Amino acid sequence: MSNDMTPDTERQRGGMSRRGFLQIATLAGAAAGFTGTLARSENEIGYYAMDLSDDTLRHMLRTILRIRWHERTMADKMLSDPSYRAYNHFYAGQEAVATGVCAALRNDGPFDQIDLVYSTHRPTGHAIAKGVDMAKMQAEFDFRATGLNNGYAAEMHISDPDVGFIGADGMIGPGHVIATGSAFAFRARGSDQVSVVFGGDGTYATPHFHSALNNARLLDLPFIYVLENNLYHQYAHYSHSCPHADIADAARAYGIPARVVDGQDVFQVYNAAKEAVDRARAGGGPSFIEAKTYRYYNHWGAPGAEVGKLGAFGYDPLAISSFRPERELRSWMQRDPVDIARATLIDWGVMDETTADTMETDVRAEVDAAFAWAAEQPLCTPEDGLKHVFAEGVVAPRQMA
Amino acid sequence: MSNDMTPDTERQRGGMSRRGFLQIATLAGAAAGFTGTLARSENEIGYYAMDLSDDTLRHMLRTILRIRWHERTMADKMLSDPSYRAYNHFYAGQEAVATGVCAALRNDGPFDQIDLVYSTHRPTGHAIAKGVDMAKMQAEFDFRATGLNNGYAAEMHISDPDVGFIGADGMIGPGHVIATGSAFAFRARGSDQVSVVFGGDGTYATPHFHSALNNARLLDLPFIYVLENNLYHQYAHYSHSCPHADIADAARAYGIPARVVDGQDVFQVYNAAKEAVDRARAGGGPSFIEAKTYRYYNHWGAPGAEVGKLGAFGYDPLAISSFRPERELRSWMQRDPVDIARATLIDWGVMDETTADTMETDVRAEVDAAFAWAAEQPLCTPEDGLKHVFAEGVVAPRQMA
Amino acid sequence: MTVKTWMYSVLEAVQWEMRDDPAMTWIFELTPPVASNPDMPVINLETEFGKKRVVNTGIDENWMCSAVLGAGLAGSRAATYVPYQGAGMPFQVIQNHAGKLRHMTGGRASMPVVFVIEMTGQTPGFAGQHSDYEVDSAYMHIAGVRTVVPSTPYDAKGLMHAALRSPDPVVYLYPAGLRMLFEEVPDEPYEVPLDKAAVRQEGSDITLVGSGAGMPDVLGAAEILGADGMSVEVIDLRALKEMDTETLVGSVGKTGRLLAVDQSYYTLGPAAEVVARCAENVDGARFRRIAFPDAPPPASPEMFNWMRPNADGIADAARKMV
Amino acid sequence: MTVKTWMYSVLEAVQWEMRDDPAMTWIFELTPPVASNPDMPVINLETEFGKKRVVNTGIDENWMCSAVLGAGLAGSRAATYVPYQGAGMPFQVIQNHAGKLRHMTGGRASMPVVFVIEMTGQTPGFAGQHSDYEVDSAYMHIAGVRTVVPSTPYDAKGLMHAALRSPDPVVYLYPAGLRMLFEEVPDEPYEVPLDKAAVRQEGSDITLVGSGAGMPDVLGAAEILGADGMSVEVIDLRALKEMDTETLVGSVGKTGRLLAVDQSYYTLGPAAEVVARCAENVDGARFRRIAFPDAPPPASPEMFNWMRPNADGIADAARKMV
Ligand SMILES: Cc1ncc(C[n+]2csc(CCOP(=O)(O)OP(=O)(O)O)c2C)c(N)n1
Ligand SMILES: Cc1ncc(C[n+]2csc(CCOP(=O)(O)OP(=O)(O)O)c2C)c(N)n1
Ligand SMILES: [Mg+2]
Ligand SMILES: [Mg+2]
Repeated sequence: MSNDMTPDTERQRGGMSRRGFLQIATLAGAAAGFTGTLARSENEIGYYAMDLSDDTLRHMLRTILRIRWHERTMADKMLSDPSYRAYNHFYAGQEAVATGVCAALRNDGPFDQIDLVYSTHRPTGHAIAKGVDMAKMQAEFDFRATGLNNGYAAEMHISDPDVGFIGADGMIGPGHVIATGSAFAFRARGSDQVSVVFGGDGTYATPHFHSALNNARLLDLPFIYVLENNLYHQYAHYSHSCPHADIADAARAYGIPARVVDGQDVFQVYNAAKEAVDRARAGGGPSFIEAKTYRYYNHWGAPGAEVGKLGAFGYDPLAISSFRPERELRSWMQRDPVDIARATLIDWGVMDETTADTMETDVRAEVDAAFAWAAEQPLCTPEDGLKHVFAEGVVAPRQMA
Repeated sequence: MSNDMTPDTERQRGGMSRRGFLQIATLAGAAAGFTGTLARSENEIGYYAMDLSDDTLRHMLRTILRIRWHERTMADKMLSDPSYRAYNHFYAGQEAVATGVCAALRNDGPFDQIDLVYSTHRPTGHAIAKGVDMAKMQAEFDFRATGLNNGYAAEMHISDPDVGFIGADGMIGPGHVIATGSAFAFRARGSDQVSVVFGGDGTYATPHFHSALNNARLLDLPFIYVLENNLYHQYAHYSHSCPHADIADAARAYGIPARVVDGQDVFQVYNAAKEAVDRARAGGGPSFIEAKTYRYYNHWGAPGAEVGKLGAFGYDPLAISSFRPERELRSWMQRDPVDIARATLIDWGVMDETTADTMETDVRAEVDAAFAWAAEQPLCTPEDGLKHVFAEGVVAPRQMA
Repeated sequence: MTVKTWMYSVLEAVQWEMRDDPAMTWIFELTPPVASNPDMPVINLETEFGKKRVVNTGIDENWMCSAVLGAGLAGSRAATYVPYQGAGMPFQVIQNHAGKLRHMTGGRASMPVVFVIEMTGQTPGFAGQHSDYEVDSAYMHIAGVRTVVPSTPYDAKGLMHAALRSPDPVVYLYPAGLRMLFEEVPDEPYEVPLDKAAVRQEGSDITLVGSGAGMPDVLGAAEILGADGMSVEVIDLRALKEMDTETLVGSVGKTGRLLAVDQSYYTLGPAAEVVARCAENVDGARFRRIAFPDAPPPASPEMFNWMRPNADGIADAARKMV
Repeated sequence: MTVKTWMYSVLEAVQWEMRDDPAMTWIFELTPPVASNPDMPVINLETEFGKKRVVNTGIDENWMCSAVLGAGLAGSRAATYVPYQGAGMPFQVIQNHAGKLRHMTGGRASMPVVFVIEMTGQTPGFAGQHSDYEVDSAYMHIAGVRTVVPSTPYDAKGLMHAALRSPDPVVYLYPAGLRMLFEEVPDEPYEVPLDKAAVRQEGSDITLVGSGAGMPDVLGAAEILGADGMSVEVIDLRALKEMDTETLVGSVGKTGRLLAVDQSYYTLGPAAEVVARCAENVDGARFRRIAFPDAPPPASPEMFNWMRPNADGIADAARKMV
């Protein structure tokens, strides 16, 4: 980001002029600096991010940092602490997507007024961005009795309805269809809530893709499909299962307004999300957002990673031909969502290098405290496995005579 | 059809000139005569029908007549003969679709060389067009031991692999996906066979629609999806479950070549099918054909019909708002596939009124004979119900001690 | 109290609950939620509650059940009626999502939803694919859903009220063959518990157990046997999951003989669980099952009718045990 | 004869059949069909047979199974490997199409196809949704498919040969937890029948019955009990459908005691059918089951490990019966 810093005194209001000018300069800088990457933008989206309060803008960077340092701390734990039991699917590299989308949602208030988010097998970023308590989430990852879901869920199934985080879903496909059902309920009861589902490029090929989009269109549901196209599902490039370069084209075929955004730039993501949320609340029906992005770690766990270093390199366990090349990963890491958000806010004069550094230091301390708290939490009581099958009572043990 | 009759002597060869001219004249006539109907054509398709031998052309009309009189005889039986046990889903009105498509297929020869057809809950027309024996089929409809499938199948499940008729399938959706599997096998074993599935407008909304088209495209399968858009599924207009006016647009979104044809005109249907079959045999992958058509009877059985009369009128059992208006039906019946095929062949000089009448008389006799034969066939032996669960042996009876 | 058909009784329950809760929704595919009954107002959910709450969809039963589940997770009560041809389509979402979400989230997911799943298999002429009795086992085996199957209009209404009010996802199996049964049914709402079998007749010589569409023949057999002088206890399972072990074991403990009847396939039909539970808990009793053979129902009425367990066959089997 | 892992043994069978039949195809989603074994050549089906016959697909398990079925109907042998997360997705097409087509067409449909369906549930930490043992019952209840579940590398290979050669559609359940077991396995092709249980150990005091991933604990229990001096007969079901009633009934007739074990849910797990068949055929014996409770497996290893039937729990239950 090569633009001069904006003095604090000059950036008080959310007016058009300065930020409007700056964002164009920023995008131009980004384009010059990162030609050749896959990320693209559609410049005709309204630049709503410029109207956000400084607090909100700072909160967005903070959220990105919280996700990032949670990721890195997990990776380091996995690699260095043999007593650490949690497994996980890393989100690092994609932070701007969850953050940009959730910044456009209603994340607190009574359950019948907040927006709902359906997440995936890679839920951490979505959860943090939606407002899930990090320490409780981490305790859940570590199977603790006082974790977010009392040890029943672990990473791939975390859920926190209090902040509208309906939850992770480890299956590819069904969650999208289920999410349209929430949108259906909102419309039926006359609520202006919105139902958002995150999904990877892998979701395109599922039969559920058609069901979710077709019914959302037919019934004009307040439903937003956020497709995080990180180019791969497990060990296969998405071109193996999808004939479209932009998966958004598939959504457009249903008559659903769709946007392709640079998933590394939180403000672009926000702009598209804001447009979609406004449309949904106004009764305009569904939207589709394809965020071009990349993940820095492998599909699952930390193979190929090193303690203290961001990203996992050179791991190709099955010598799969369509597996991602290391240089592709390195090229994407040049456009890091943390750097972009930070540089933009400094450029906009929302903060300076020092306050940005302080924020990062604070976040690291918060993350460390969350892990420390989680590690002290009690383990589960075996017999509790018989609870929560139904709303009331316990089921009978059957593993013993 | 207002063109002058062509003298027999002038229509010996399949050359370009005369038929080429005539077909344009015919279409123009059709368009003038039937403005306001939904059937449409895409005139840029090659007019391959003009190159067919007279025998083949006559065979096509004959097939249409055989389907039609089988339909009418069934309806009359159902309405007038209380001992008649068969139930059925009528195909009358759509005869040109099955006939035009199957005329472009390889329908005899060894099983590993013929083309395969997957049919629906409305299979009679497809079966007859593919070459299934009518008498045996009728015996099957009547649950006879010597029926096409020995009384196990009845109408919605008839099958005759000998002519490549894989069979009826009473479920909406799965058959399309299964049919891509046959195409997959052809490609894997280097065969030039083609796998064709017929489906209604109701199939669009199924999740299977996406699976079938996406995988056919990704793997470039020799697969043809013939969508008979008769505007309704059961009691709902297709616009209730589909956001496209032409469902073909949905196929195009996958990059699959798609045609919309007038399903009442067997030659137009043939032209599109021939193009698709040529493409598939040459390794060019899947095609989609949407035939705009209409059925003259209700979804199931003969309610609203009268003995000796074609079509069923004024039946709206559930007072469903989206149910078809009688005038819509009457309007479609103005463009009857029998009339269009007959008039065209007479116009082309392939036959004259007298030979056409004789053909119809012959067909009626054949159909009557088939029904008579079927009615004399033996009923099934109860214990045989325990056979054919597996390739060998019988399963145990369990309904008795 | 009015004489009502099954269909009317069920929709009466749905109508009552939808009037009571303006957020509740109903999704259907083929069968418009309309019922009429002599001396009663026509019930038409679509016209009464409007198309935002009562929706007719395309042919996508997996969407129907998934949508209802999503509505539940969003805090709205919701139900859907899946036609029998689509009975297997939503299996995965019910098994792996509806059934597991509450436990998997440590009790935080709420799913006040009902999956009404039509069952047929009773119609000679409708072969193989158009028979779906076998889904009872599929939906009974999985965890976290309550699976019930009524056999009388009274139960059909009471179980519908209970299902719609239950915070748990309920698979409500709907034997289409019983749709035109009628009997006196209260006009007011009432609940039939989701976890209790019904003792239809008390007796001491033998226990006959059946469910759903099999009950008319089980009761027919009891009548035949009663005329012979046998004292027959007849149990209607009603709840497949959680199965009412106590009632079953109590009865077999008393009679010492159990004949369990399924219209579904023999292998792993509900009767297998009935026999297994009783055999584990009552030593020394005699146990038999009769069921549809492990073969798809053929179209031919001659084959099909012979393969279906009927009152005579059941009575015969019972006689051989006593 | 070479010491081989389960994985290698299975792929050796597939490789042999694909070499033998140039039309045969294999469809996979996640797990590339690659296996290596000390002293043996690496098997890689994709590179050996090419991408027209061995296909990697998008995430659509229903397509995978449907495609294999369509290939079979077109006259080609075909198989697919469905990862455990997708185990429930193809239920409908296997239940209502693969299982019914032969009968429904009066024997005219041919379906020489194999659905390999991965099973897990053994991994503490993988909660709820990521456990799919329950599909064994779903695929065992339906008609017209043969459902088998191996528990040793030897059986895994022999059952794979038999499944691929069978004209019937076969659901081949693949317990992922056993994938790294190894033992001496012949290099040549051989078949293990699709309808025979294996008596793993003869004995006279009690019959223990298990299957698939449950077998290591059942055998562990037999060892514990043997050390106590009890004479234990151990049966591995192998074939869930058609279940080998004769071997089961013969054994229980001899021992007079049956303890059937499931890693799947208690209600309507395969053990229910084992108990029911034996109870119908052996009067006066004692019957017990132990199984996973009717609850989705929780993530916490503390809860999960306690809920899983293990060797000690099985031995304990057996002791109470003798
Ligand atoms: C129905 C189903 N089949 C298979 C899987 C196994 N699986 C887990 S994650 C994954 C890849 C998902 O890729 P994508 O949607 O692109 O998300 P990403 O991992 O890239 O975030 C697969 C195939 C699954 N979870 N569910
Ligand atoms: C999975 C499934 N759900 C529901 C049905 C019930 N059903 C039978 S035919 C039909 C309508 C099909 O309409 P369409 O595809 O347009 O064919 P058409 O009847 O017009 O020929 C429906 C819904 C079914 N057979 N399968
Ligand atoms: Mg991805
Ligand atoms: Mg139609």
